[in-house]
Amino acid sequence: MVKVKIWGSLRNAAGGTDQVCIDGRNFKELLDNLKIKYPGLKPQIERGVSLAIDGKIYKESWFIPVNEDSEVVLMPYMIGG
Amino acid sequence: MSKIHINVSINDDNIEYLCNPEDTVLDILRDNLRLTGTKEGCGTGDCGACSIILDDKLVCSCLVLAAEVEGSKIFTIEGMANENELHPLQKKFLEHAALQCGICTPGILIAAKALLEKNSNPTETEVRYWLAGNLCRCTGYDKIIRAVLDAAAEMRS
Amino acid sequence: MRYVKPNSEKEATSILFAERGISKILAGGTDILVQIKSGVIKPDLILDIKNIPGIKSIIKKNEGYEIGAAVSGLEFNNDPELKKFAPGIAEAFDLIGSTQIQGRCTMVGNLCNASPAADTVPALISSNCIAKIIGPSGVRECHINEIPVGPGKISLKKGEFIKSIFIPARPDFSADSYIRFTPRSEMDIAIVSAAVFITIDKDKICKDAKVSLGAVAPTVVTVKNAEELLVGSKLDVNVLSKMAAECSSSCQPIDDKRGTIEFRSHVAGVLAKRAALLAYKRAGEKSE
Amino acid sequence: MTSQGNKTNRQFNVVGTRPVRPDGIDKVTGKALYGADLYSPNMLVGKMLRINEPHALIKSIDTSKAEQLPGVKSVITFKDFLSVDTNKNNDIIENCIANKKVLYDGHAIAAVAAINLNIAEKALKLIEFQLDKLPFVIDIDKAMEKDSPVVQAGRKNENVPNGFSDNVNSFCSFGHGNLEDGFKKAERIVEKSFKTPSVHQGYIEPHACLASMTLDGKADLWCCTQGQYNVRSICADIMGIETSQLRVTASEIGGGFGGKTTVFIEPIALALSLKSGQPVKIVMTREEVFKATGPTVSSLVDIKMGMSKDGLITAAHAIIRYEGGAFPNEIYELGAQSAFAAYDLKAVRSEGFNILTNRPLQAAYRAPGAPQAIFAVESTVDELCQKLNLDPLEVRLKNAAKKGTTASYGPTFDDIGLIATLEAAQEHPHYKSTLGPNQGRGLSCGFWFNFGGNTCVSLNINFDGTVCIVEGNPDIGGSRASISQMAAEELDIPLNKIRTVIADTNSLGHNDVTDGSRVTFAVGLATIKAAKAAKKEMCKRAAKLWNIDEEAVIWKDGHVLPAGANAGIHDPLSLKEIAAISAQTGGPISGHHEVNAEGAGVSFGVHLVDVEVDPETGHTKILRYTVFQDAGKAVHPSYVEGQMQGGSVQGIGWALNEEYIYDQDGKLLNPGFLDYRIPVASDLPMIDPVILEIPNPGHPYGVRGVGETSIVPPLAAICNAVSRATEIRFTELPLSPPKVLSAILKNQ
Repeated sequence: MVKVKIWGSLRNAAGGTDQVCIDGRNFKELLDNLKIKYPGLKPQIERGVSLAIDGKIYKESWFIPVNEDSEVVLMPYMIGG
Repeated sequence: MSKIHINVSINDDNIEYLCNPEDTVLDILRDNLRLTGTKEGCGTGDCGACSIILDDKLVCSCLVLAAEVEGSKIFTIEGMANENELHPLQKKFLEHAALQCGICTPGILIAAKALLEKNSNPTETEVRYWLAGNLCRCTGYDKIIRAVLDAAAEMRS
Repeated sequence: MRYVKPNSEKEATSILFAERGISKILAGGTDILVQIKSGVIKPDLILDIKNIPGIKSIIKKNEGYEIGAAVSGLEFNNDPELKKFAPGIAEAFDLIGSTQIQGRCTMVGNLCNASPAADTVPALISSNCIAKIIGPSGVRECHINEIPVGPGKISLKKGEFIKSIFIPARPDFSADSYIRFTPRSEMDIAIVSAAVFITIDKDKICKDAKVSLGAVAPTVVTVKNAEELLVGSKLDVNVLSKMAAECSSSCQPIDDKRGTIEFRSHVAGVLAKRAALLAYKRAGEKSE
Repeated sequence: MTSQGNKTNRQFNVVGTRPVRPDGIDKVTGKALYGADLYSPNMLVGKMLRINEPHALIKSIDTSKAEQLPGVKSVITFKDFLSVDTNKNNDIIENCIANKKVLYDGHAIAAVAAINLNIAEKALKLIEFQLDKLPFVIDIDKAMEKDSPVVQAGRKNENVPNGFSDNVNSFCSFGHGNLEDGFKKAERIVEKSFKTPSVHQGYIEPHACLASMTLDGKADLWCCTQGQYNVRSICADIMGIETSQLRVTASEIGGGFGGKTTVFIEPIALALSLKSGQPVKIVMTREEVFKATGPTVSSLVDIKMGMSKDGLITAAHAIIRYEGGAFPNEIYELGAQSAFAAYDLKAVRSEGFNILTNRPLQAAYRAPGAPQAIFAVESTVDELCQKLNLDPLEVRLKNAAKKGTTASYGPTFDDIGLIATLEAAQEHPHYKSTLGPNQGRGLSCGFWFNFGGNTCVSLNINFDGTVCIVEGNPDIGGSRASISQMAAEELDIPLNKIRTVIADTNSLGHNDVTDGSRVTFAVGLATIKAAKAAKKEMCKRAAKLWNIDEEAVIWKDGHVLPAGANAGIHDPLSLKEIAAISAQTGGPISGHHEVNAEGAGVSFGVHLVDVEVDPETGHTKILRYTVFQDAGKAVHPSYVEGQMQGGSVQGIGWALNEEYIYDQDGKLLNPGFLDYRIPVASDLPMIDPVILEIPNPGHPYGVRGVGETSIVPPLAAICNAVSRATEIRFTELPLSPPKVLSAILKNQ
């Protein structure tokens, strides 16, 4: 299980908590399982999200490995100028 | 409506063209003669990208009618370097990285050339005021000003 | 649209008189080409006056200068004697647009565009300049302030055009100045402006003054009360602050994209004060 | 122009030098071809009919008279896109050409292609249409009210709190800790609202494109864009063709700053071309650029921050409301995430709202969303410092985010350069210099995320030992130079042996847009890896030649040489020598690398500015400006400085004069460079850049993106300077003279 930090406005969709525990060994598995376990997060995940894993922001990269002790933060999908 | 026949010298070449009364020199340079080094940034004289030298005066070619210039001498960016060598201003712009996207560069080079022909030893303030009609959005002007001052110094020596 | 370039005054007036549609005079073109491009005007005739004899000349005459309608800002300011003679007009002319615009713009164009914010108009009015108008019935002269009658509107009649502007002789120990306010240091339109002409006596007391404000009303405002305050004074702080207040209260500006009523009124006084001091200083230098 | 910071151990030969850029001569001689510079045989001119109303229902459009005008070859409206089923790019095409409603002043409803511009313009006037004017809204606060006119119904996301109008389209919040407790610990609390206007990227080159599309669904498009692949994806989807059939070539680009990351005219030109069977060129006027392409979001931000007596920020709360025009966008999220990124905070919350209004759809603008939010935060920090009589730089050092800090947006920071940047500012003579009357000094931190993204690079070793690099990101500020430098560094060959070109969409795999400060980082990374792959192949060829194991050949100093047990038995071979025999040893040699680059590494900057305010006119003059920024490793320091200087000056314009001004009818009053006042040369002093080099662990050479951060700090830095010079706290940009004077007069 990996602890995933959820940003504030998604807390309601994640059962009122700002941190959820999810099975998954990489970016994709985490997001897939998040959608299953917390269907309320699905609209946002489909609009686009990034993951910060140990401080680094990943916009896509399904197979980036995640360890049980990794710091994982769900973030909006990001664009630049 | 019949077209107007015009003879001009452009970069020392004798050129003839036919224009409509409403055509500007910029329109003719770009669309008829394909001298596309002269750029259009606004069409209203506010950005300086279309700067040319017309009978020894720096002007915006978007604000000169093509019909007006019969018998004139026009100088554009395409005439700045000779076959073998860049103009010192062109060299200094490259050396100082005085361009990023480069769209304003032809206009600024033409304007700077006009300045140095009038004043071979301008101050930073004089360069800044002279070039105030040439908008650059990339560089913050710093390196442009340095390049012009450096080119002036080199041309004096 | 037709383009014609007559070779004489007579030819020009007769073409203008005969034109049934909208005609526009072209000298520098820095206003009308912009207006054509943006669709503000759709002229049927463009009459280029640059082939008319004398239209590009600067002529010294009766201790003053006659400036042809096609004389550009660059040409005016390249004449050191002229610049010294009328520094206020020179700085007003020089402030129009960029270096590129300077190569083309003319005082007559600035005047006939009739923008309340025109730079040269307050300076020409303060210096009591006179326009020479060519028309179907001959030549006439009129004061600059009679030409613009409102934003974009001038008093010229059908077939008429301005051939030159005369800057008259100046009394001893007199000088002019022009200061405008723009948010940018260049490439901008005056939000408010002030032109002052001052004549002093040997004791540096102001004998005569003319104060004109731009961009604070539909046409240039001449502030008689301010002029009266200056006359008889040495422009001390008290006089200047009273004069500034007079100027501010004489304004009838508008709120628009370039400025507010509050700003224009207040800064009109500030600029009038600064312009008066500058003209006074210049006049003083002549008396030394 | 100094460099400081920790140096990497690596000694570079080419990286860190300042060579002349490879496209330089083309750009100083007028040869370089930009968007409007291409002409094709049989080309038509396309023009769009734009409506001068902020909000109206389109009752009817009749194009028949325009179609009959001799010389007109095609006329289109939104109906010409109806057969295409695009969900993904619906908003983009509806922004290009209105569907049922005109949504902002300048929104197009039809387009024509004709044999010349005059005829095209005449044809536009022959298009007859009927509109029903609708009530409109352009201001954030009004658009949020329950009874506001609704710009687009049904666009509200599921997470938007109740109580707002339908214009409030999305919501987010970030943060951690207990705000209430934090505020209790504060000595002083400042609570203020801040406002910034819509500003435009202001690139000097108007959008331009030349499109050719045939009935069999094949198309070619030339355009000025920050991303030809993105243009291809969007346009292929809108035109209902496969991406392989649409080749997009990026012209030289005359500035973008984020504004050329999307499309405004390209699908229109393609549709006009398809309908007429001829190539169609569209070049926007400057007025069209201002009215119908992306300005950035305007903002209304409430900040509440508490500070202890000794300068510790005890709690911080931001409510961020961004308006980005008539269509949804995500910039508010970036604002909410970046607002407090520079600080190590125990209790922090930022909430963001996006609001729809009758303004043009925003487009990204350099660090999109960050300047507005950080302006509000950095102004508030400055005011707290004033109220508690604390040094603003000391306070920032005390609270600065560092390695281990939990960022306000969630993750924990790794190595970041903020403290080093602040210390560089503190030690700089600028910070110690004295000020005169009516002068003030302002300081602000800035932050940007920086991105990597999808990148392909192909590196070909020619038979003569020269190298061609093919990459897919438009060069907006000298990236061909920095990419060539990194390749020369990796291959140990002279820079002049390399030429880097930018591929069209069909000559190289997908590359993300030139945005997010990603190119030098991500394309550089892929180039280095492509060079490594080529080197590996060259070692393989030598191994064959020498008949030894591949593993026994290494690359050193630009040569392959035998190593280990075989060391010294063969003379090293240079790249040129291996290249010369590549045909004989197995064929041409190349290296390539494809990656979705991650690990870009966040970026911080600190700006110092001195201003003088004329107390009689409210005019602000910039006296001195110094930029401190971490570049990781500056590959071409001149172009790094250029990014720092250029971003600063855009920020100066934003702070002092730039703004979209609307009249009471919702029409834009200043769609031109005369009244939309970007800074001119005479407004400015030299902009002094100080580059710090704190290597980014995510890049082989330590490179960090530098393009965007520099626009973030100027807003607050200048506002703080003006506020200190006048002793009046300003909270609304721009600090135009009428606004500043009005405050001065009220204060007297």
